[in-house]
Amino acid sequence: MPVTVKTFATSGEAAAALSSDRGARYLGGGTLVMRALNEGDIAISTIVRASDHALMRIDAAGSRVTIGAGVTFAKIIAERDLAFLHAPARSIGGPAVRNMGTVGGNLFASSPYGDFTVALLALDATVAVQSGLGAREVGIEEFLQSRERQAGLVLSISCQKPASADAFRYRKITRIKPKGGSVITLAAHLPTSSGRIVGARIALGSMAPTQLRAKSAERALEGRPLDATTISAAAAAATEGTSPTDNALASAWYRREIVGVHLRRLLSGQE
Amino acid sequence: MTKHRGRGIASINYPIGMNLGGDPSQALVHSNPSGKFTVSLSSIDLGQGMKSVTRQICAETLGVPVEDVYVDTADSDTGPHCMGSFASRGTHRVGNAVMAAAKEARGVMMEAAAEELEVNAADLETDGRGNIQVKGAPHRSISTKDVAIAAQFRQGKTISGRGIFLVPLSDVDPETGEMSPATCYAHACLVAEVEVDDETGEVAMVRMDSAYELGRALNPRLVEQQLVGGAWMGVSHALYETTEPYYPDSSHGPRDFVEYLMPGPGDICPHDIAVLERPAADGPFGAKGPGEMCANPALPAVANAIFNAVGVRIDELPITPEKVLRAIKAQGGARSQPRR
Amino acid sequence: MLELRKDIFADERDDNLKEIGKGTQRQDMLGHVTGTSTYFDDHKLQGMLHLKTVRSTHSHARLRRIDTTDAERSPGVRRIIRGADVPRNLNTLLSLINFGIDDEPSLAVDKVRYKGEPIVAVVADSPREAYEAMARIRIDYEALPSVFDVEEALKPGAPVVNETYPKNTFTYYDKYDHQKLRFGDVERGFGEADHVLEQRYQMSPIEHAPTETNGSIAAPDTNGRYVVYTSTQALFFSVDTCAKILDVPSNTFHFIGGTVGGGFGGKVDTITEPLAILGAMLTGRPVRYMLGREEEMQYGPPRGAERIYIKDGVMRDGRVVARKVRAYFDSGAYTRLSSYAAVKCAAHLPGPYTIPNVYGDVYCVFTNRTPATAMRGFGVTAMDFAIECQMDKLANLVGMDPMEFRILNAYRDGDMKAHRREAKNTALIECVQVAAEKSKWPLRDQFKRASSRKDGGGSRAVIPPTPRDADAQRAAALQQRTTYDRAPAAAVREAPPASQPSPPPPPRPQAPSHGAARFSSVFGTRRR
Amino acid sequence: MSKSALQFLHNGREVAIFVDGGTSLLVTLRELIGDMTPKFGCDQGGCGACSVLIDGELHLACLTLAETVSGRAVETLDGLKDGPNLHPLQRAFADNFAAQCGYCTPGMLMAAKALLDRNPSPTRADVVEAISGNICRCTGYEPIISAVLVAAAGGRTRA
Repeated sequence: MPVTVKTFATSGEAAAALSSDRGARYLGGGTLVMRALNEGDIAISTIVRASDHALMRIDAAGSRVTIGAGVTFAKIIAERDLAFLHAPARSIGGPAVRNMGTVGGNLFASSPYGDFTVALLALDATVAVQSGLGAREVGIEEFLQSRERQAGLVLSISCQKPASADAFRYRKITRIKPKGGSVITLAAHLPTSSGRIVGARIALGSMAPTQLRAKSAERALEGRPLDATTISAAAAAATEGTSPTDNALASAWYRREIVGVHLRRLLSGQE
Repeated sequence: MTKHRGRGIASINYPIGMNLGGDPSQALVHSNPSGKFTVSLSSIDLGQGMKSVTRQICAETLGVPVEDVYVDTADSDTGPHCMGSFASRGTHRVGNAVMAAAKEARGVMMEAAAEELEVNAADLETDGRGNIQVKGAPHRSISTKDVAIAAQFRQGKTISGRGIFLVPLSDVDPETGEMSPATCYAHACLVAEVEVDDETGEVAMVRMDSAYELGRALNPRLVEQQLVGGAWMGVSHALYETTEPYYPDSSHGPRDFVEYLMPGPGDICPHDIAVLERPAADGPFGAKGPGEMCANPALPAVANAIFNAVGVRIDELPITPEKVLRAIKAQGGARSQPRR
Repeated sequence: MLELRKDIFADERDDNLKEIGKGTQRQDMLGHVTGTSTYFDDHKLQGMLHLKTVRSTHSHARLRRIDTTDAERSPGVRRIIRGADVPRNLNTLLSLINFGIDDEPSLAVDKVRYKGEPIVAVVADSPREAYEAMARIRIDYEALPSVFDVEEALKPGAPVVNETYPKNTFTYYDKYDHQKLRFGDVERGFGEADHVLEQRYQMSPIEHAPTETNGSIAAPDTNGRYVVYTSTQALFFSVDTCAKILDVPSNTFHFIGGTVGGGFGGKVDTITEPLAILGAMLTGRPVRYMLGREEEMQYGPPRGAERIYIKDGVMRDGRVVARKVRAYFDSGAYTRLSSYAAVKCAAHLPGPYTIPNVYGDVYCVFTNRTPATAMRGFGVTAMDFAIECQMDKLANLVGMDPMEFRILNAYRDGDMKAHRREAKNTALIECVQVAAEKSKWPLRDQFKRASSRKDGGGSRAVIPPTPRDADAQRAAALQQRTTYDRAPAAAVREAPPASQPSPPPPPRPQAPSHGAARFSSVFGTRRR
Repeated sequence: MSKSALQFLHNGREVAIFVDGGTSLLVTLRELIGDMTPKFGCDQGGCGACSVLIDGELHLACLTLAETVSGRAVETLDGLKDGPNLHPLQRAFADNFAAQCGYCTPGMLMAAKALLDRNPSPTRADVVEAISGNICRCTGYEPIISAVLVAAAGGRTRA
């Protein structure tokens, strides 16, 4: 049977349509759903879209930014107030994929994709989800742990802007340049107070089935100045709690071997 | 220091064609009434330039401008038999067949011109610009167009030619492997320079210098396409490509262009190429085939450069960062070899 | 940057040419940059149907039951094709040159031998409807043990991949399980050598990855024939293969192709045309069968993996005096072209060098993976990798510059090659010299002065006495690795292999015969 | 059958068609409109052979749901020429021998156009980034990068 396309004016209606139809998938930029359809995923029988402008909105004027789920990576790169997110946005796909792929969709992209989400995880973002019961905010960590079971529609993500350009760092390690799948992806948010790190967040991609925080490394940084000793300690702790797997891009062994090296390089500002 | 540079070389030869089954190709050439020529082939252009190189061979042999020749490929009703586009046989086998067909067509064209000019065909030559003239008396000339009209409408001649090039079957001696697998060989030597990161095992290409001997570069721009793209593929084979990353374990096979690794436009390096031409006795204008062999030297040259940079030998392809890193660790660190 | 070195070998060329040697624009360039070059998939035919195949989920299994009844009723389905519908459901590509035995079905019937092997084809109005029908096909598999490693596959008791070749290796000349090359006495060479080095090299399968995947469109023509638009690299190979599989005369088909979106060897195997045509025959409609990218990557034939052992004897002065090679081509589950690659590989030994004693055994081995095929550098690429890495190690071992080491050992005009043909028109030395020049790699004068046209032939033109296998020591499979680059000179000589009783000599045939290669197809007798 | 009506600008010309639900823009262009310039390379968004411009932005036709281009302007290679005259990018690709099999060329040209429309004087790095979503298996990319730089420089130099 051909696929049915349903377009709604509001995200509420779209969320309701999604929860009432097991064969329904929400179409964001198309990079996930259209590929699945092209490759013969017949479980998808309905495509749900929403023309709700709220999904496309960027609110970045203040210290807390909110980005609609339908905002593309190209739009993020074009937004000066989102400079801290330019590196992660630029690391996604080639230019065409960045014109299509959305922040919301990236939350659902499984390994070796989903790099932007690594940045959001380090930024302690919250995810606004619309379900039949109404809209609610979920911490991104919690969201990722339950994303396969998520009912409803992601409306937006929001996070605090880093205090300085230096406080947020991102790096995606790829075999292919400039566009490649993630071998590992690293993001670090290092707020400082009187020269010491307070509230360190290190997030990793491709080091577990879903993006995760390197909490041991965070602890090694917490309350310390970002000096060589601290960086070494964080790098040494980078693998703790991770469970990388083999895939076509690299093995679990390799990922474990290099995550500390790259975390050290990221934290010390080395190429 | 974490990054180390090294250089490595490899030199190779490569057989042109493969005639263990007999290796024929055919071509037909004919003129239309305006003196423009069509080459009919069943040979395939998969990007290597079959249409273009046979076009030049035909034009040169006929003695007409290349613009007067059009090559039609790969129609089983109109194109005569060809084994196919593989084994570096295009330029050599198909080129020879086209040359033979063009020679026959040229013979008829010169006879027809001789009749029009009332001279002996042996006294005529082509000027390469679409005219046939009496040797030593270029004012006595006739255009190929007028010859074609005359042949068609007055003389009742068909300006056409058939060509086949067959390298006959070579039997193989089962006990010794004695055989004649090919009639000529192309040659190459490539120097690769790499930079190896000893903490991650990553290998970056720095530059390549190479020399390829190809019999004759029938079209240097087409040769350049093959050699540049071929060396890229060689590097890709050396460092990236596999459908089974954990071979012989068959798991985790790539399914798309993110998982199947090939160097991107940001991974390429300068490549300086020299082409040598030692004509093959049986090649069309001496030409051999550059298409396949151009990839081969890059693989070992890269592997040897990695050894030169960090002192480890990776004997399993592709040479992934993982393999390099494991070897460096097993060795107790990078050991740069004498700088070359 | 490309530089033409017209100064070298100038005396052997007549450069007085008008069109040859010019960088004339490609005939197809205007079509390419305007997007008007017509590839097979650019033919839009009225009422075209789409063919997709259900592929095995097992690498080795018996097919207990294939139930398509539910799928036949699926909306949009025009035809379900099974193995029994294929007129001659067994073929081997090189049967066209009488090489090998038919061993591969178009659609598996009783057994599958690799993951991804096609079992059922679905022809439907749209790809979506084909996918929906495919989901309704039930296949009961009885999993069988698989073998993935070439050397494991050759061991007694290994699972039999392909019953046509019960020893999991292609049969050469109706009697040998490998292709041989014998030239001189390698064991004596090793005995005289200052150093002996044995190494193992491994390459894994590689995908051609043309930007256009394999495919074809077949349509009934007005006169009872079928027009076939195809991505093939070898038009008449495809015509004849289809004629054989579909059991009709070859002039039933009008194949049109010739403008192909990259091939590199991956479009020789005629993997889509027979089913596309059969679909058109059975439905009376145009049928398109184009591989998806994942299918192309995993189930389209790759460049096969190779495992290579090289054992070399080298003198302190840098002369390589003996080279023994054992190579295994991983053919996957069926023969395709690997049998041929092995012969080409044997002829390539010992690389572009004059070595007085050469011994080669090249095996074409069956494993439970996607059948391999030709690729750019067919039969040679992996061997060159192995040989040239080995040459680098040998140069290091004797303390020679690797460029000079290659010039010293390079073959020259007049030398006898190991496949017993005189080397002519050689140019390896000049390539090394020019590459050295370009890369500013210093060479000593004597090596700068060397020439392919000097110092060959003479004693180098002789075919050395070559012991018959039965008389020679049957060398045990020595697979140990030796350390090399760091080893003190002369410390790497291996212990001679333990002597074993020789097997009786195989009978020598009257004439070489691998069912033997007479090109017949297109073309007269197909089989002797 | 649940077909829906769709209108959009195809290389400046208005088209109105009916599409099945779930149909991609690539299938729409090739099979319904007959514009064969965008190529099927992977249907996964990984090769760029189907690259087109939608309202001036580079998109992958294979991952674009046809309905989403309703009322928008779609440009393909078929619309790049100005009458019989080649676009400077097409000329530069030809002059630089930046195509071999030609299958990636339509997508490469559209990716290059998307770049030059926004950034007429790109650096080499800009060009590399701009074509990074497009796979070429023949050329090794160098001739393509050169061609784009030459086109940007007004076709004056051969890199």
